[in-house]
Amino acid sequence: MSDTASNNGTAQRGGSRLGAATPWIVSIVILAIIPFVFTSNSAITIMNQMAITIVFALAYNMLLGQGGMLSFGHAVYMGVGGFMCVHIMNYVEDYSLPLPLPVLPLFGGLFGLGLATIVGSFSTRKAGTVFAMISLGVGELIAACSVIIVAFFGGEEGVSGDRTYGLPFFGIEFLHQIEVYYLIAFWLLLSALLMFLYSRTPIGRMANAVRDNPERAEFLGYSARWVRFFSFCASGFFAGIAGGLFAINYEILTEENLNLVQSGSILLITFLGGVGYFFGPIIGAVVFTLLQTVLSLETELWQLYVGALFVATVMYFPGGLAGILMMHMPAIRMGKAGLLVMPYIKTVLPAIIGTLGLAALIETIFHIRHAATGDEEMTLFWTTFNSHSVLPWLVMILVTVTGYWLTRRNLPELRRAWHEANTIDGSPS
Amino acid sequence: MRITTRIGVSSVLALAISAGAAFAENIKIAFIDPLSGPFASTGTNGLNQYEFAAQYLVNDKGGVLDGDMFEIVGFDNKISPKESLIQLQVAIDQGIRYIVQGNSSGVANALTEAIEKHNRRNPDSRVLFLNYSAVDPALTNDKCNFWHFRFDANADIKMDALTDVIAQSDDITKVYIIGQDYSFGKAVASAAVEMLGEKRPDIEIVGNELHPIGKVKDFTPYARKIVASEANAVITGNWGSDMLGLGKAVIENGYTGPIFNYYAGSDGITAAFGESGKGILMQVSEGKLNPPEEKALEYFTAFREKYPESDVSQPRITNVIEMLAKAIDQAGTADDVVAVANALEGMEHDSIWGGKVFIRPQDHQAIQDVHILAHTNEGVQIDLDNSEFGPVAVNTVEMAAMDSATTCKMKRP
Amino acid sequence: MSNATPALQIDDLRKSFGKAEIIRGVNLTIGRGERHAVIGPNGAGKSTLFNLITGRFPSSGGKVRLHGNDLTGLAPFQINRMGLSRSFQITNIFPNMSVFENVRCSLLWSRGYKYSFWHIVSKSRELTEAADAVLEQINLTERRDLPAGMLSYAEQRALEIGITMAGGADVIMLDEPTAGMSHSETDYIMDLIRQVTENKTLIMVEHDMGVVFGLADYISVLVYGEIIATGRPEEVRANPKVQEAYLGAALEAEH
Amino acid sequence: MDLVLVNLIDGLVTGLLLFMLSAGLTLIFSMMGVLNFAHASFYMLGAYFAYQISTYMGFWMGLLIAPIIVGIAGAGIERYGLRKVHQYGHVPELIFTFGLALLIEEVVQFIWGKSQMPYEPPEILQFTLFSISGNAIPAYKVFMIFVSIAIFLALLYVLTRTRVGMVIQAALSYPKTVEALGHNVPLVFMGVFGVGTALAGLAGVIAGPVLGTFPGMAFLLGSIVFVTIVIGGLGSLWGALVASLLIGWITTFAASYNVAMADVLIALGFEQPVDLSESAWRDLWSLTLPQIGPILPYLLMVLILVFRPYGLFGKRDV
Repeated sequence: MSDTASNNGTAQRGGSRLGAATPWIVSIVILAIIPFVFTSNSAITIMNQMAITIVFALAYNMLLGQGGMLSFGHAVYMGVGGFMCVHIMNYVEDYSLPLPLPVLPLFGGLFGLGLATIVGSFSTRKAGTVFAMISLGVGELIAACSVIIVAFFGGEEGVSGDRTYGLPFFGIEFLHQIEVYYLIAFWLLLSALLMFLYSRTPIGRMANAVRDNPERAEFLGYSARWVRFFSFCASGFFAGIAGGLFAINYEILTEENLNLVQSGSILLITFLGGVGYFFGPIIGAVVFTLLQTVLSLETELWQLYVGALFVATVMYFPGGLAGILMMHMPAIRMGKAGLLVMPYIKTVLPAIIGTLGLAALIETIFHIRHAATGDEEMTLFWTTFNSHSVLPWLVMILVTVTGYWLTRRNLPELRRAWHEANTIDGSPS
Repeated sequence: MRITTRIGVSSVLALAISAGAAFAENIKIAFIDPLSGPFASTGTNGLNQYEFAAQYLVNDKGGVLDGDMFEIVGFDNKISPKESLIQLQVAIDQGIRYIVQGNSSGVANALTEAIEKHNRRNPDSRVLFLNYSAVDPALTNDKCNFWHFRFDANADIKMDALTDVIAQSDDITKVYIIGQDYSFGKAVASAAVEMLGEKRPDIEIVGNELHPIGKVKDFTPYARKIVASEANAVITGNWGSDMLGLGKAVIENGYTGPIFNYYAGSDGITAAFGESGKGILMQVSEGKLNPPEEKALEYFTAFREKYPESDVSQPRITNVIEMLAKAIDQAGTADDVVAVANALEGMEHDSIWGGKVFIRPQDHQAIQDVHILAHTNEGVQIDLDNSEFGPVAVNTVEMAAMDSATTCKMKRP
Repeated sequence: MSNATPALQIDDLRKSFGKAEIIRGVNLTIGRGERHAVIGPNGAGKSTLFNLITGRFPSSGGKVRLHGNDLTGLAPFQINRMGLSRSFQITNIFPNMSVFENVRCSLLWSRGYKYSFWHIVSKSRELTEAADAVLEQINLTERRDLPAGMLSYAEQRALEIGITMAGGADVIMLDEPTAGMSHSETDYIMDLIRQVTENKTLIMVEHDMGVVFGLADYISVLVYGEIIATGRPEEVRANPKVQEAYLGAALEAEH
Repeated sequence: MDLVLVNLIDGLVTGLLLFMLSAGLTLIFSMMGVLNFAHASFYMLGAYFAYQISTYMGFWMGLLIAPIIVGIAGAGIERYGLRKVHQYGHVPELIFTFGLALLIEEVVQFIWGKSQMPYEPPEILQFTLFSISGNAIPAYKVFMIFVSIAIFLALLYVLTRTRVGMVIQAALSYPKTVEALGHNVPLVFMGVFGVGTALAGLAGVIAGPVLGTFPGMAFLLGSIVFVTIVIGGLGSLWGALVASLLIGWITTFAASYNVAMADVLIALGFEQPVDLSESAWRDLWSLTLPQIGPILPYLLMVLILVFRPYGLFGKRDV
């Protein structure tokens, strides 16, 4: 957080309104047409999951990125919001109340807000480790409650409802995933827009100020504690909305929605995407969901790769994926991004190939160790080969070593190009 | 990477191109269970058993219908209900019509509800849920539905069998019940109290408690209480590291009576108990591993040859595969799952592990022999964890709980 | 001292850290519109005095009144809302935010935005114009969109002063505004201070005697936690106690 | 009364084990400001290494060698990983250790598989040392107590009687000053990280045989170690000791006494609903102490942080 300057609040003097609205219009268009590109139900299910994670990650980044508060128990706000929504769903069904499904996430948000208000009242007094540890403790306590207080949380089986028993909303019954997708997409846009606008309000700006320098903020008339409290509540609200969306999509909430694993992964998702930029968590959520659902179909070792990815990201790109993208903005503005294309092809491509080679080696070792006796045949990257023969090994080792060697060799060239692309013409370098 | 890798590529394509081509010659069965994370060992082991059973019991014998083969497709649900629902959707999109799952009643509960809703909302792509291990009684009672079949004996049935055995042994006068604090642990405890009260009112229940699931680091305090209560039998539904931790602590602190359990076998647990658990651990389970039937021993030998590191820890898997094959043959189609389900209802089957399996039509619960299996190294031909230790049947209740009541009100399509 | 209630009145203010008594009963009255400099040797407790007045540290005894209102036990943000603003000896800005935003943040409370989440700051012409005006005043318009942390030292000090006075507080406290600056930079800052504190009460701690005598209407001399003299610059300069304790040495060093 | 004594001994074993982890962590945390989420992973590595070594050379060599390997691994990770991340600030550091914990668990699963390891106490210690009214106290537990106490004394000696210890103690309170005095703080950091992780490794070596050696063992212990040092107060070895014992005894006693919430509520004058299954508060009425035992430390931590943010023995804010 320290090095990724958050300039997103800078008002562009006289900046055209259209310019500011462009990303949103593009988002609307993309969200509207993407189900026609990926039409299968499973793709839509995965996109729903992504959208929910995006809302949650954006809400989490209101704390971490914008408020500088590290929470280890944020899943509980999403979870409690979701649980309440399922209960409401069941009430609506039992008593035939006229509550249309599309407004349900709002209730999730309100309950998330309610819980955040209670917890925030004592946890936001201090920032830093005190806050982090209280969030951990509270998160553990509520997660533990989920198996103890069965009446509300339903034990490990959770609580389930049925989204279709409510009243049809303009004739839509939400029987199919695609209907749910558009509902979730609507809420995703609405909450993302609200969260974006929130970061431009006085309290949103002061959240940044308190993150950077709480003491100075105090001498400007703002109580750091109240600023943190309001950020916390707002974050709880949007996390609750994510919970409501979860309830609609999956129609079930369980202990896993509250536990530490969930809280930890949202931290990783947000960080992977980049906490310094508003859109960072969006990238993080998309990438992580793909890794979790698609890569896990590819290999049992997916968590090994995800772990390695996180460690590598934090070591080399602490600004996250968004940080990597934004690093190129100066060069693009100066119209010199073209200088980087060739060096990138020369370094990144071999690096990717080398990494794939390494992954292939790991997979082959895993295969030899764990596959059935006699099952020496394995398929990787559309190629079937015998894992016990020497040739594939040689090929993989060769690919790995060559890939990394090429990367290493071409790295100085990339550095030079990078330097040149980021130097204003005419100025001494 | 076995099958996972092979199907992986196609699953990505399935995301890009609209799937729905169910014209493959193979009849695919989706195995949705944890293949990564803390419960992965049970999951991978189960996947091995399914793959082997499909190969050995069906494909090697010519397949079903006109030579269609079974293909097991593994889906990693990370033991998360949410992930299970996503993977279910992916499986359905790949044209898979048969779902097998077993680990965690929470996941089973999420799946059975999701499948019920899916089948109601999408009559064109209905699927069957063959639950081989989740034993929460509710799944074949209040929460039952037409699409769900359970091949394991549920917790109540096992307890019924167990209490039958306890009722006959006069040495047992004081029983201590301990379990994990969640639905299954509670179901075991309440069934034990109720059934012991009916069958042996003289037995004193000296302890009945729940501990947080997966959070206890050291079971010694619990063991102390058990020893101090002078119990001469312990009943527990614990599994995984909670089972090992509890069992080791209890034995270490000087307890010598039987520990009646549901899941103290395989996944390293048998090996880790080793000599210390001999004569103490008594598992109540279907599937008589030892002494083995001739067919069973052949099956096991072939299995070990292929998977030297794996166990036949869930014998019922062979029943799932064989009975599904039979049902498909009877129905004459693998695409019409209603017909297959109707064929499964009321089916009687001779298990390779001995005894019969009968699918009760009222609730789709498999009724079968339930055994009390002692952890020992004597007379073990089918061992677990390659430890030379394994379960040997000491008592058998035939067709356990055949006439037990069910609250299931099955709605048929 | 035209008004009846002084801008700031300090009665017998004390502060101890453990056994060490740093401020030992300071009495000081600063009238409205006055420019008051507090000087004294290193370790005399000048910064501590500032921190006590602004609520950064709790005092061990005594009272501080701002426009007649007791400040005891109030938090810095409450004191700030009553119309007192301060700068810091070590630059204390929001380094990751742009220069413009630094200034705008300092305007928010005084313009009544408080904890609002229904205003969009960039939509408020009033805010933008006011912040730009401040930037103009502190000569940082060129640097408007740079992260504050990337400014030069003198620019950061200017920004610090800009943030301090932007909120429109009528009592401004500056802690060594020219510390570590070159001569030309000092002159620039001095002009700036003179300009922005027009019609305001200014209290400052300063080492540079040029600045002190150039700016202050009144001077207090703090030595070992006590004020040994207060008065017009020429009176203080003439005071033998001051000369003995501090000023003489300092003046000598000047030349 | 006898049971109380037994529980005291059991709680002591748990507490001292926790202390070996928290001692290293509190040093690392307070010196470097790193919330090392991977600390318990080193504990797990200790157990696995020792198991592997014990299959070739027996338990005792494992006890000797495994912590050293873990310590070297820890120092290496500090040198080539953490130090690089250090410049970015504390949150990236934390994420780094978070990712590291994930990675270590995966690597362990990759190498040793996902099952429990049959890691056993040495034959020579597999007997009952003495019994208190039927409750056996295994010799191995007493051995664990002695090892832990020896480690505590050794740490105390190093920290208070040696030059290195003085530097470390000073660095705990005034990290900047120590650097200004010309001490090689990065080297001290690396050393402390190495020793801290070696201690965690040692805890794993001796705990593995009794608490089980399996891939989830780190996760099981992970957050409780943080709770311990936060309760004890940062940078305080004594605080870590007291908090560890406190948590050891709290969890042991909470697991041992079936205090039922129903009794408490009745004692407070509430009336038990006739039909519990219909009551919205049924879960509260059926609650017992052992059910909530393991979460009591978290409750304690939240209360302490709200009312005394510097912990029991700490001098500065967490």
